[in-house]
Amino acid sequence: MIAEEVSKISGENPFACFQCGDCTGSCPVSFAMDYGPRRMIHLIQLNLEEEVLKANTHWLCASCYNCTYRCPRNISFTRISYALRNISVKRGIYPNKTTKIFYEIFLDHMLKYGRFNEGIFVREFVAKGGKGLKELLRDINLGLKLWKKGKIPKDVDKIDKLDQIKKIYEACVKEEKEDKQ
Amino acid sequence: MKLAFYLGCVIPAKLPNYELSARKVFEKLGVELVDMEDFICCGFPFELFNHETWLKMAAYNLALAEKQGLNIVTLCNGCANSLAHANKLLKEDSKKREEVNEFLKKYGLEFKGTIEVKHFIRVLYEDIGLDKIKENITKELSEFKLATHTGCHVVRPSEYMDSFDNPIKPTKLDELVNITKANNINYLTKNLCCGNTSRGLNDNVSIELLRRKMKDLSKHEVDALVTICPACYLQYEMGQLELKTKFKEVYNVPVVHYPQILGLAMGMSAKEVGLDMNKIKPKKIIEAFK
Amino acid sequence: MKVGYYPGCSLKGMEDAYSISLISSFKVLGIELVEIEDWNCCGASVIPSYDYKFANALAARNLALAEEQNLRTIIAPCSECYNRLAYINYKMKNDAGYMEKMNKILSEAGLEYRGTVEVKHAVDFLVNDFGIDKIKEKVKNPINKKIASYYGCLFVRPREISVESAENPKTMDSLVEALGGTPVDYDGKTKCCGASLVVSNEKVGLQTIKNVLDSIKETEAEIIVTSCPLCHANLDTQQLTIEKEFKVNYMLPVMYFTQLLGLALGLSEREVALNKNLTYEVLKV
Amino acid sequence: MSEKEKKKNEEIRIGFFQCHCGVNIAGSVDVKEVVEYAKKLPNVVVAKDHMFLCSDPGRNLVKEAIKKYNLNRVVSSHCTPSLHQETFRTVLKEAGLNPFFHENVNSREHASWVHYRDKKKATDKVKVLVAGGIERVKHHKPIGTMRLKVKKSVLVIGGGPAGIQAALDLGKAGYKVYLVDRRPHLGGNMARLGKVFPTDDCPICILGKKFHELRQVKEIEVITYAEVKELSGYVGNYKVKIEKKPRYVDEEKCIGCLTCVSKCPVRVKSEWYEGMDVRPAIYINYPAQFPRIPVRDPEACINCGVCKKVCPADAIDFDQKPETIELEVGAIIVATGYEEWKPYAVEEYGYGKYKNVITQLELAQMLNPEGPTHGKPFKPSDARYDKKKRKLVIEGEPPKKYVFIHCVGSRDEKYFSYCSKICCMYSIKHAKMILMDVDPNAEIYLCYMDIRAFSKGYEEYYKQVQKLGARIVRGKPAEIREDPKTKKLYVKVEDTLLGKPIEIEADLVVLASTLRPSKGTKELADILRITTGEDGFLRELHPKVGPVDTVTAGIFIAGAASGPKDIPESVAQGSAAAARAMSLLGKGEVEIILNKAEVNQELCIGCGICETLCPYGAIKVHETHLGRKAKVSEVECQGCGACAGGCPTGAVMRRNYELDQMFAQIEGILRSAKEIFKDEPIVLAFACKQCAYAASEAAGTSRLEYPPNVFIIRIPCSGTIDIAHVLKAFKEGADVVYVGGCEPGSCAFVDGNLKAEKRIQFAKRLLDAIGIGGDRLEIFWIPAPESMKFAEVAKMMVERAKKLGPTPLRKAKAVKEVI
Repeated sequence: MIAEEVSKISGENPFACFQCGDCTGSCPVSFAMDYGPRRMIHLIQLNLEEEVLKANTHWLCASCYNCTYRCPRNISFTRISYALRNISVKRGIYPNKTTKIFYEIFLDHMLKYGRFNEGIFVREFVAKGGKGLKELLRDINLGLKLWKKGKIPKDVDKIDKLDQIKKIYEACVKEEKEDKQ
Repeated sequence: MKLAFYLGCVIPAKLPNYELSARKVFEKLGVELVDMEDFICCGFPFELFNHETWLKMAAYNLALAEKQGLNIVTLCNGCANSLAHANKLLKEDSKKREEVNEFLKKYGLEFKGTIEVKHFIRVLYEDIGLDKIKENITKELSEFKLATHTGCHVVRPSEYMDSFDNPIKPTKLDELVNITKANNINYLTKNLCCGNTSRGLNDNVSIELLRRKMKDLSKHEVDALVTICPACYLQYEMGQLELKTKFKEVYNVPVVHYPQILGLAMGMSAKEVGLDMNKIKPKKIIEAFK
Repeated sequence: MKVGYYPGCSLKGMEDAYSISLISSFKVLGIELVEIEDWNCCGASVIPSYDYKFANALAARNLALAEEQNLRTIIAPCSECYNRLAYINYKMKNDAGYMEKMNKILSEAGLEYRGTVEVKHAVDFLVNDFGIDKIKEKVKNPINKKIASYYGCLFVRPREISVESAENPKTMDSLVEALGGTPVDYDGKTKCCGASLVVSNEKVGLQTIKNVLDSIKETEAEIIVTSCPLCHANLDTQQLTIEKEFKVNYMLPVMYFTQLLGLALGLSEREVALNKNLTYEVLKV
Repeated sequence: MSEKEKKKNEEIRIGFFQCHCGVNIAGSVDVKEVVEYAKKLPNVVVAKDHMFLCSDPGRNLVKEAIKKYNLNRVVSSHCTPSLHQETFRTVLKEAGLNPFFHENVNSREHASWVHYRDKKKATDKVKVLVAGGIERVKHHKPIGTMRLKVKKSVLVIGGGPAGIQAALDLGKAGYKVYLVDRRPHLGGNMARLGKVFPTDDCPICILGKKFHELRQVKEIEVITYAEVKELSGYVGNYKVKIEKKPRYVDEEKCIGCLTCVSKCPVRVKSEWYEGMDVRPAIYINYPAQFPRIPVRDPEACINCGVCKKVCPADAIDFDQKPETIELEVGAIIVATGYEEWKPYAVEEYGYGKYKNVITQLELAQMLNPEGPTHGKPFKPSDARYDKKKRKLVIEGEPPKKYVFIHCVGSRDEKYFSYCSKICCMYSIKHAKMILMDVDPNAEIYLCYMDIRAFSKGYEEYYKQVQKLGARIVRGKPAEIREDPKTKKLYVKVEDTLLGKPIEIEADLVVLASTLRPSKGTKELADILRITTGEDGFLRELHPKVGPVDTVTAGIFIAGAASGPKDIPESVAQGSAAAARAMSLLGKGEVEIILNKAEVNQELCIGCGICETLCPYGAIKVHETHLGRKAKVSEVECQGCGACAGGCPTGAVMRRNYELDQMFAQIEGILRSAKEIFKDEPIVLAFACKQCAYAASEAAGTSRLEYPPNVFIIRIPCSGTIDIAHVLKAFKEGADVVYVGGCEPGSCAFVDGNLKAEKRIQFAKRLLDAIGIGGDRLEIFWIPAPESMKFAEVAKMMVERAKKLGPTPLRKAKAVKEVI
């Protein structure tokens, strides 16, 4: 059941929602969403998993917590969004290629360096096809400017005790497996 | 009993079998039908978008019958609905009545509000009565499996029809079928609209409604679906042919008019009630009533 | 005065202007920043999307490190980092069961967190702990301009981590006032800049940034100050892209509140790395 | 056991009766097995079961058995005591026994309903509870009653519609009534409105009629501009001290000509009109006010003396001082009403920041024909105070577009989680007033979440406003923006029925803000020794069957003081409270059951701890010929047992919850539990009957399952708990013990729960010290409606018991038994 899964990951209770719409009204990106947060929560209440995971809503959430701040029932759709992304990623569902590449590089950096390296990221992102040709051409100018201003670092920033990160990651993965059983 | 017979537009053009069987049945039951010579369209299609035109058209027909001093009987749900509605409205609203009479004056007509409009099953049920019909029944149709479809406009809105039948779950047609002792089945989509009115506006919706009914009915293997309205009849009969050619879906549910069934029970032959004119042949019935 | 410092990835990368100006201006005020040794990325918004538990554990590791290194208060200048660290800190301190769960994971890496660290945003620390009066005393070059403080989201929301109202925050405005500027009031103070949407869904991201810029443009502000590298990158770096994409013209110089602070305290533009802003040239015009 | 005791024991003859409750109990409990079990317990002479024990035949069965078997104790096992304990006490009384020789075992709410899936366990649990009940009833003692003379006079606090009604009903029935109001006049909030739903009549006209009646009934004494300061005494014999504030106008002399008011040169903001209008320093609030006597505001007054000069009756007296009035009354009715919450905290709506965002009560002032603009709404941004004319001037167009927002602060976990009940209706009323009386072309949007129009005539009222063309949008607005130049407002809201966010332009936004108890409600409650709920409103004794009663006998509540109410409901409650007061005082005396505290003079050492523990001052240490001894005033004691729980020598006890009775029950339950539940963990809970026990009843009603090895003992208040109870429980083999009490601030006996918490904290340390471990003992706040929380706690504590394993005591005993 998607509702249960969402609750478990996020710690939020989607069933407390009484559909007032404050969240959707507050959301800065609801204009671009398939369903606003309110309708999304309703779908979760009804356990319509397919419909929920097909929507772009949770991928568009900019995690601004506006909905969370104003919700009269103390539900955080932001955290529900995170949970839905978790579930989607586990099922291998991404909204688009860009996001997939972005996420994979980020996680890779996390495990490889313990930090996010923006300089390398830009290179890898372009190399993996994260940007279309049109945007690329448009951004060349910007890239040059950034480079001139010394905003694209060349050095790799890496932590010393990388093994700790790995162990933490493994512990999380292990717990996840145990939970399933 | 003498009634003004209002045929409407569709029946004379497309459904001679309906007219034929109805005339035969009424004759047998001793009802004299007086054809309305100069009738025009009942106005039903106009009711949705031009209230004034609709009212004038219906009033014209009503005044025509009034001139003859006869109540109207129709074979069509739509005509019955449209005329009865206009009749009720004009009887209650003196202002509208004045406006309409102003218009009718040109044709030497006047709406006074002295007659009634009834669908023919209402005439059968209320004016002739089940007992009298039963007396005329000579053959039982117990070996046939029939399904009924009453349609929408003969029962809804209920107040136009003087609450003749239950508007949500109509039963009067069933009672009329049951006296023939036919095996009248109950089915899931019995009260589903035929979808004919959506034709031309949204064909997809219309076909979907048709398809649902046919899917359901084909499970029951009925010998015929009994209708009392030319629109419903055409939707089911021609619609099935359309499903066959366009979507390669074959259901083969024969559709018949109620007076055809009643005629058979009263001892007429298949040919006499015009069953040979039905496009999807109710083979088993025709065979039995050769 | 010494205080723990969690810079975060951005301040070590593209947005080093923030950290340069932070360190230099805090130095003038006599605040020494002690960087948490071997800190790791807070997880930002990406890791929580990938694996919520892992993300929280990553934040918890930083807290555990700070505790180990005896740093009672740590400041996080990046709102995203602040949000992650402060929320996990809040959750662990207020939910013993959660603390236990997290510690179970941390113990795999030989770490433990007992809940003794306080996480503060740099703005909050400056205004509410260091004190606005002490700053006023040290202002050498008052910045006499109309200034729009842009708070963004993650410094003021959710409630658990916010030190003030998210609908009408005041800290940055009071700082601007102390530095001689005139704060302007506008609706978009805490409207979202779209965060990383500009990467994952460019079209929506740019539109969201535009909404914020539009709402600031209405106020006739001369400078925008930010307190988050992500907001800064969106308003500053992406301003040029938006001008091109939407055929609009803002010419709104954007700078970190630390850059403004540094300038007011008498530091040079170079010392606060002002030229690193893409809208630097606009300021000159 | 001494010979005497043995003999006494033998004389005890117990009858046990198990109810089937149809299938409610018998469906999941093997009643025959329970009866067989009970039969084997010592002193049980007869054990029977019946389909419906509470029915006539069922009660007769008990009555006949008492006679036939010469019973002197009865244990009945059926539903919860709050339903039928009284029934069977009466049966005992009818059979000639003292009603307190009865004990009630709760086999429905605590077993059959919550363990319905496991018939065996449910049956086992009932057996254990029965064993406890039977052991306990052996120690029961007769409890008597006493009669008290009462005064036939009533104090009514608050002169709104509820208070006025109560006063009239009582006065007309011949009771002496003192009707006290804090304001300089009567009428309450009702007098501030232009119209009242659902009949849209004028409140001033209705009140005018009531005021007239008040003048006619000579038994009613109206005391305005006065507050209750002190209360002493007890039911039927209360003494109240009231402070009357100086009005600076002699009420006897004033003829109500209002010349002083018209001549006063000062103007300040009027509180009555929510600061939207101005008033002089000597003023009346509304022309029809009763009494029609002005009041002088000494802070605004510039002491020019004009009023003194112009007064034809020489009634103005600048030297008036506060005056204390002492009253003796038999009963008190509290009808202090509500006030509107000013929603500054809901910052996204900009109340207090944007001038044209106002509250519904403020709009009501605008729409009031007697208000600042005589019923014409205006944009506050257009209003200006004209110094020359000394009045409010409106410049600019009247508002055309209105947005009303429902549920502001109400139904919101961040502010107040309750529904304010009347906001839907007054929002609809104001929309109707504007569309009908002010501007039929006005655009009014009602942004609602649920329209709650449920009383008689209300749905029709709602239909009317729909017909008038109000635009009804389902959605809670997210935020409001203001155009700083035009002062126009833009309301962003998701129309949830359209499923998309829309923005509505508005000239005036009106917030239906939460109804809060009037200022000072808590303080008054403290003075009167009654309680407030979590929401701050006064707490009724029981929401269903005691809606106007309070925990303190002889004190009643009426109207919005106990929660948001509309006028018809307030008036009905006023009458109800009056009727309750009459039924209490009508005979001139009352009967009190003495299930209260008692002091064993032999054991009492006169330490005075009980004195500090009693919230009612009902137990005091006196000098006697035996030395200093505590004594209970039985009329003042409310029976919470806080004194007993804290007495160091066990001298003070709460009757029917005496130490030996509690010990017997604990022993009975645990002995049987160890035998039946064997190696499973055993959890014992002490539940306050006001909250945690009520929550356990609710858990039963909702069929919320929790492990069957939690046994609940009912106590009058968590403050009754004694460390000795806890230690006894561990001694007898409990693995985990917990106490369920009311949330802080909502204890029916003021602060019994906090006393309990202190004791439990101490006991935890004690348990740590003696090696049992403090984490085997907990205290929880479980409010009555929170059945889920009750079940959660029960589950959690069983989990804890499993984790911790048997106590060293139980282990040791087990070993001993094996040896």
